[in-house]
Amino acid sequence: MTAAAVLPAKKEHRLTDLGFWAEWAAAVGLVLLVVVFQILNPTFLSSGNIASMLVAAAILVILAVGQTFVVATGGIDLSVASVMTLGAVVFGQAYTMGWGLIGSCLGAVVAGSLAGLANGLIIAKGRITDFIVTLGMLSAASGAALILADGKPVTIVDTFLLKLATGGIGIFGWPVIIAIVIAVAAHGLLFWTRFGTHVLATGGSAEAATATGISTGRVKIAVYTIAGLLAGVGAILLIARVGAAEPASNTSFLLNSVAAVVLGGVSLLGGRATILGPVIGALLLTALTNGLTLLGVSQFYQPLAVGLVVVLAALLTRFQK
Amino acid sequence: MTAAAVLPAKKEHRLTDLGFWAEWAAAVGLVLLVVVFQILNPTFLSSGNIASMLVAAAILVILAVGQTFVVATGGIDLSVASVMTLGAVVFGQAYTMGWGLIGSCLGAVVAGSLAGLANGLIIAKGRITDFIVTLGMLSAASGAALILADGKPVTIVDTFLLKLATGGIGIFGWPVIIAIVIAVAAHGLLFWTRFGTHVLATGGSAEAATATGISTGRVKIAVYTIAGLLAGVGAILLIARVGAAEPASNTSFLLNSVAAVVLGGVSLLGGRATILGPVIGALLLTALTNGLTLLGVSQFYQPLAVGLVVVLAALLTRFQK
Amino acid sequence: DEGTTAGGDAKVAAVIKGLDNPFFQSMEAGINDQAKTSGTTVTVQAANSISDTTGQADKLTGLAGQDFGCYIVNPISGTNLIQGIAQLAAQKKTIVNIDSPVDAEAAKAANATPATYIGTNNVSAGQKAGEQMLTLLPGGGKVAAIGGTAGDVTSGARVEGFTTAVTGKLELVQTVAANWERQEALTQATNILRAQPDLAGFFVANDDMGLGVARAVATAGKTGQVKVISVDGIKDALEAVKAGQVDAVVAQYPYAIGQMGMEACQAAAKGATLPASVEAPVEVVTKENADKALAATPKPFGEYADPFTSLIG
Amino acid sequence: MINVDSVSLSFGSVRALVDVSLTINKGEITALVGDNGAGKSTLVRCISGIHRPQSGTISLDGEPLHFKNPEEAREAGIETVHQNLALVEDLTVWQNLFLNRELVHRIGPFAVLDKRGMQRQAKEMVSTLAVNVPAVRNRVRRLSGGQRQAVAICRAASFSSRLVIMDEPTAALGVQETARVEELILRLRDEGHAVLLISHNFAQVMRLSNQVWVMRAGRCVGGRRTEATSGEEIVALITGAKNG
Amino acid sequence: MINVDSVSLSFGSVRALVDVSLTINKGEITALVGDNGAGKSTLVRCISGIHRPQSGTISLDGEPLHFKNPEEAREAGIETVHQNLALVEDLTVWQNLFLNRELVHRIGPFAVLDKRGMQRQAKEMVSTLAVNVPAVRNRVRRLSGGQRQAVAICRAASFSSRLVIMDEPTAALGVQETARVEELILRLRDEGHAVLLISHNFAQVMRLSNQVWVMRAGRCVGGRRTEATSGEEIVALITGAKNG
Ligand SMILES: Nc1ncnc2c1ncn2[C@@H]1O[C@H](COP(=O)(O)OP(=O)(O)OP(=O)(O)O)[C@@H](O)[C@H]1O
Ligand SMILES: Nc1ncnc2c1ncn2[C@@H]1O[C@H](COP(=O)(O)OP(=O)(O)OP(=O)(O)O)[C@@H](O)[C@H]1O
Ligand SMILES: [Mg+2]
Ligand SMILES: [Mg+2]
Repeated sequence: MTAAAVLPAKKEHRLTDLGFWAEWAAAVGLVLLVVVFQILNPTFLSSGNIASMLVAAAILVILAVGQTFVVATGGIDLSVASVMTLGAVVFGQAYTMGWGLIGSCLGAVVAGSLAGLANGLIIAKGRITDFIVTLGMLSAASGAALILADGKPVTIVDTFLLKLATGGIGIFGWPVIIAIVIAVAAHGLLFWTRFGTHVLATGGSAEAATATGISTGRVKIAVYTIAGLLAGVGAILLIARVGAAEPASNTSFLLNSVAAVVLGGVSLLGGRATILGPVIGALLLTALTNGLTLLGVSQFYQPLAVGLVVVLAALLTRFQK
Repeated sequence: MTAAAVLPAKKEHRLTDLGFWAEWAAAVGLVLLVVVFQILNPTFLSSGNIASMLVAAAILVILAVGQTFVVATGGIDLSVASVMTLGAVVFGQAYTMGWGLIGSCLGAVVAGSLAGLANGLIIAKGRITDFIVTLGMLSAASGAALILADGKPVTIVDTFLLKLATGGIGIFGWPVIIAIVIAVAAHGLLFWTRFGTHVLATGGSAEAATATGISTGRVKIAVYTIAGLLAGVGAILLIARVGAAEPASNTSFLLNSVAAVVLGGVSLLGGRATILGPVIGALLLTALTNGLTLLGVSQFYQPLAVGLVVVLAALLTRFQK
Repeated sequence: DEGTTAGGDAKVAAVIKGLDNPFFQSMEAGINDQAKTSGTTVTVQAANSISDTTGQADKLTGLAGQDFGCYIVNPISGTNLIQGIAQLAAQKKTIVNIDSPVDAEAAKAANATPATYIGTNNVSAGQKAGEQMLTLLPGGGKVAAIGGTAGDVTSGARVEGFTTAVTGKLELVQTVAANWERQEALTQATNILRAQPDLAGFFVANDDMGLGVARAVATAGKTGQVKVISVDGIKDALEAVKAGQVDAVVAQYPYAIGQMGMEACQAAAKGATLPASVEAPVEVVTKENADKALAATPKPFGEYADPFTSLIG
Repeated sequence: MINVDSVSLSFGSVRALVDVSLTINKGEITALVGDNGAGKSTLVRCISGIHRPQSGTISLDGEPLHFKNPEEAREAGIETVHQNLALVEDLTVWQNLFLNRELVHRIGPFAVLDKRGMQRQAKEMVSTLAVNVPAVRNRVRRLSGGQRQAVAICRAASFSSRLVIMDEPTAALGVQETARVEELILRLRDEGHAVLLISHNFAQVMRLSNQVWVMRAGRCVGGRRTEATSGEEIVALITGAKNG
Repeated sequence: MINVDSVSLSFGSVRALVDVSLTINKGEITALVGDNGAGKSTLVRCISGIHRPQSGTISLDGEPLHFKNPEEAREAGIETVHQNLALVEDLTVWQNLFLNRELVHRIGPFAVLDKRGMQRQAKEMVSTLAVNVPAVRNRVRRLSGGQRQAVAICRAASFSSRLVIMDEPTAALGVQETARVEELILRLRDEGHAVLLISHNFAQVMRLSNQVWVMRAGRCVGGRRTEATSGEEIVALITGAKNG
């Protein structure tokens, strides 16, 4: 395009661009949802409720950030939720074996990272579809968790963890602050480092990335390890939240983490991503259940309402046309 | 390639081609699995056990066939399992309201097809990612099922359904025969009609398909409707099998249906598909749980074993290199 | 410990387990019916499914910020609701724990002991089923157990109770997980029947799966020959007992539990001191008393002690 | 025959087409030339129904066209060889050639693909153009750049149509293949079709076309009868050294 | 400098390369010509580490090369403009130009992308080649065919390398852009790089190259010094009318 063919206003350009809006579906949806819920029930935006919503969203945010890296390479990690379960069980076993808090936390993170690394290695070296490998890991990690824990939950009473779960700065609980730090770091990693560019290139066109000498295998291994590591961090927050390390799988986190990513405007085909989008997607999903509960919507109607809102949030962007 | 540059043997060509083996991972895995289980427990290949395995696999086969059409266009249907639940509940309500067997069956199939149609319309007209729309439908359909059924199962005592569930020809129960008929019809539809070619073209390159004048929107609507319709058929078999229409979510069918498709060598990117592959994938998954239970593998070790076998089945093809 | 609000505000919130299971629907009905007869308002929320621990926790924290006077909680695990409960305790709200107990140690750490606990111990329900199995199989034999989701607390407790009761007398050959799904239970039971041709009985962790197992037994032509015992007491299962498809059901009466939970809130609102723990009724329903049980359902057919009736006068 | 009347189209802030007007005549080869990014392919996509102009009209034999999608354009008799080829890589050569034009047997109520027939015809079609003829049962993914181009051209030329648009058809082709495609283009003209040819190869444009339109930065800056112009003049129009 | 010695490669039954031997010299432009599907791009992919030959060796300055992947080829100083372009469509122009060559600031232990610097340099690089210069912050998906080609050429030419391979670099380019690319190729030669040029444009080959190799159906059927041959002889070699 020559200079003559370019309209001058740069700002206008972004706001009239459909792609821009499509990427921010989640944000628009979140704002609308908040307005509706606040009108219907004024306690929705009370500081207490905002604080508890944020805490409730923290784990999902962290998992969604990990999932974003994987999805940016064009993959999908179906095992995040059960790797988190595995991390939690490892934490529980370590704690009862007297490794102490720090040792147990390390245990959880290392277990998560190793599971992620295994995913990445099998996908990169074995050249098997992400879907099948992580589906296998979903099963294998929950099996390993069951075996380790012998099927029984371990109650963990630790004052530090309890403070972690309930304390914070202002309306931001500690889990929220941890999630924010992780999201900011992830944004930096994705958009301000060579590694991040290579992640996007791998997702955009593995062929082209390979041709420029990027080792897409190594990139894949790295993103799955990141997803596993973050699942391990999620496990620690989960234990702080529910006060126990349980071997039962948290299936809802799986679909919700992918939903947050997609609602956040990240294409499952890979190559384009944001971190803010999935974070807002996670907040949207959390606000949705919170609001429906506050409004006292009957249990039977909640799934229907969730389904409709999710589709509407995605449809929203289309009206911008 | 000129005539001179082509090796003569056509057969050899297929068997030394890596792509060929990658497509048949499930078959190789199934054969190995059968051999191993048979050695460990000779009742595995008893005609009785084969018959009950086949019946147990029938619903999954039908769902996997529907999923294959969707995946061939590059989409994914996360709602198959809950649409099946919805179909079952509609059947139950119709039956108690005295619509009779045929009316109720029609009700289930129509409900499934409508849910699929809704998926397709929103995806094609609203241009929203398949993942989000069908995730919304997953939630919405199970919500609708809960509301319709008021959360309660309806016991259905019908001699015809009972015969359907238990009778058959030789080792092939009626559900198996229905599944075979559906698979054969699906194969014909996919590979011997214009529609099938258009499905593959849509998945291969929506841009190119559009440029040749194929309405990819209509193709998408059609495949989701097919998936919904088959979920409705699955609902009927499910009712015949358990003797009740329940609003409970059948989550395991969702991941298993996609796993069967991917194990069957169908790429989630779309554009290439077989019907036989997913059918074998479904059989593999069913044989796996059957065999593990026959061997008396502990419930804690089963998920681990399933995970490992799924990944190994996929890895298998790599050794062919 | 009383922990009531001074004004006697009886607005009640309840957080129970997944409503996709008739057991908890019956519990909800008990809560709602009692609220209606006494003219109290109640909001009932349930987890999305029986394994949705964090979702349930989110629901309780969502309700905790509102102006309810009394909270009825039925936690999925011993500790998953502990944060919300701590929040409630800090606000001096009444907490009534029903069905599954809140972990005592965790409650103490959170400075939040529920005002009362009403429920049946799942271990003892499993035990009752085990004892019934022993009377059904006086000559011993092989039995198998079908549990819910692997690692699930309720399922684990019921199977554990059953196991302790039959150890040494019956041979428990296999325990499988069927994800609380009837279809899955049917498939697994079929497989087990194949692997163990001389199996004499199934213990099933809930009724819905129990009906699937009964179907598998019937398909194999072994009804009556292979005993089926399940836990819960939903109506369909009682009918199946009557019809002879299921041999016995250990009924836990969630309706009565819900009703008593609501009564406890009313009593607390009146300023009464609540008993620390109330045993809810459990009955073993067999073919002999199935008619009586069906007639009374969702209430227990026998007598049971309800200490709250006197408290709310 | 085809009249493009002050068509404009912008992508966000990029004005790809600005008030473009030109005509394409029956039985003639019309060339469209211009620098990279001048807007040629975008104009082609407007005529073949992929984009819809934001203003202006395109009319066929005096009737304004309002294609909602490429299917309608194909039905109106407009076949296009797109620059990005628009082949489905995972389908075979014959499937691509007959895409959305499949031959079928009628068996009772069913229309079953006539695979044999299509393969036979596909072989004939391809062998007229390509030198290293690819097996028609190969997937397009495996073809070389020029083989793909040949397949795309075959597809556009093989179905009766009123206007054949070729966006840089010989860019990837070898000498022999180029010669065959030029023959094909001349044959299409002789059969009375209109041909719109986009090419950066001047020699080719001067050799084949009857009429040349020049685009520069989204505008159509001039049109000439080929016999009345020279390579130099066209280059001057393209670079802006001379104005229409 | 580069010696290709009886390299063969088959895809299933397609023998894309059969005993190909040729040499590429430093400070010279070597042309590789042949029909569509003759195997030119496949040979390029062997030299740049994408495919590994099934037999035969490729050596650089007498040392045999065993690239496991394109990264090693790039490290050895071999830059390639592939025929299928190998751009990441979802990344911007400047990101593509600096892909796997990103400039970074060091801030303590972190290496942070120098986005400004890369954008500035990218602008300069692109403006030397393209006429309708695309904004470097545009995603490649939005560029016209020729603009993409220009970006791919810029990338290969901008990093110090010993051998620059260009697979039909000017196929999609306009007159002005073609002229600039030809200038660039000559400049690369004058700077002492070796250039391997694949082109179907004979005039160009005769104008630029010092040496021509001809491929036919997977075989290298002959090589000539450009000054000692004519367009006719090359065509005869390509079509098989004459043998090497
Ligand atoms: N989908 C799109 N979104 C944004 N900009 C686009 C899009 N398609 C084309 N453009 C821009 O419009 C201008 C014209 O592009 P077009 O493809 O029509 O050029 P062209 O004349 O065909 O060039 P070439 O000879 O290189 O093929 C270019 O600047 C290009 O970047
Ligand atoms: N990955 C592959 N799998 C199978 N066959 C292939 C593959 N890549 C190339 N071929 C075949 O190898 C032969 C040579 O292809 P190549 O791309 O090298 O030709 P080329 O000389 O570059 O032609 P063009 O001038 O058209 O670009 C062709 O017949 C092609 O079909
Ligand atoms: Mg163009
Ligand atoms: Mg080539």
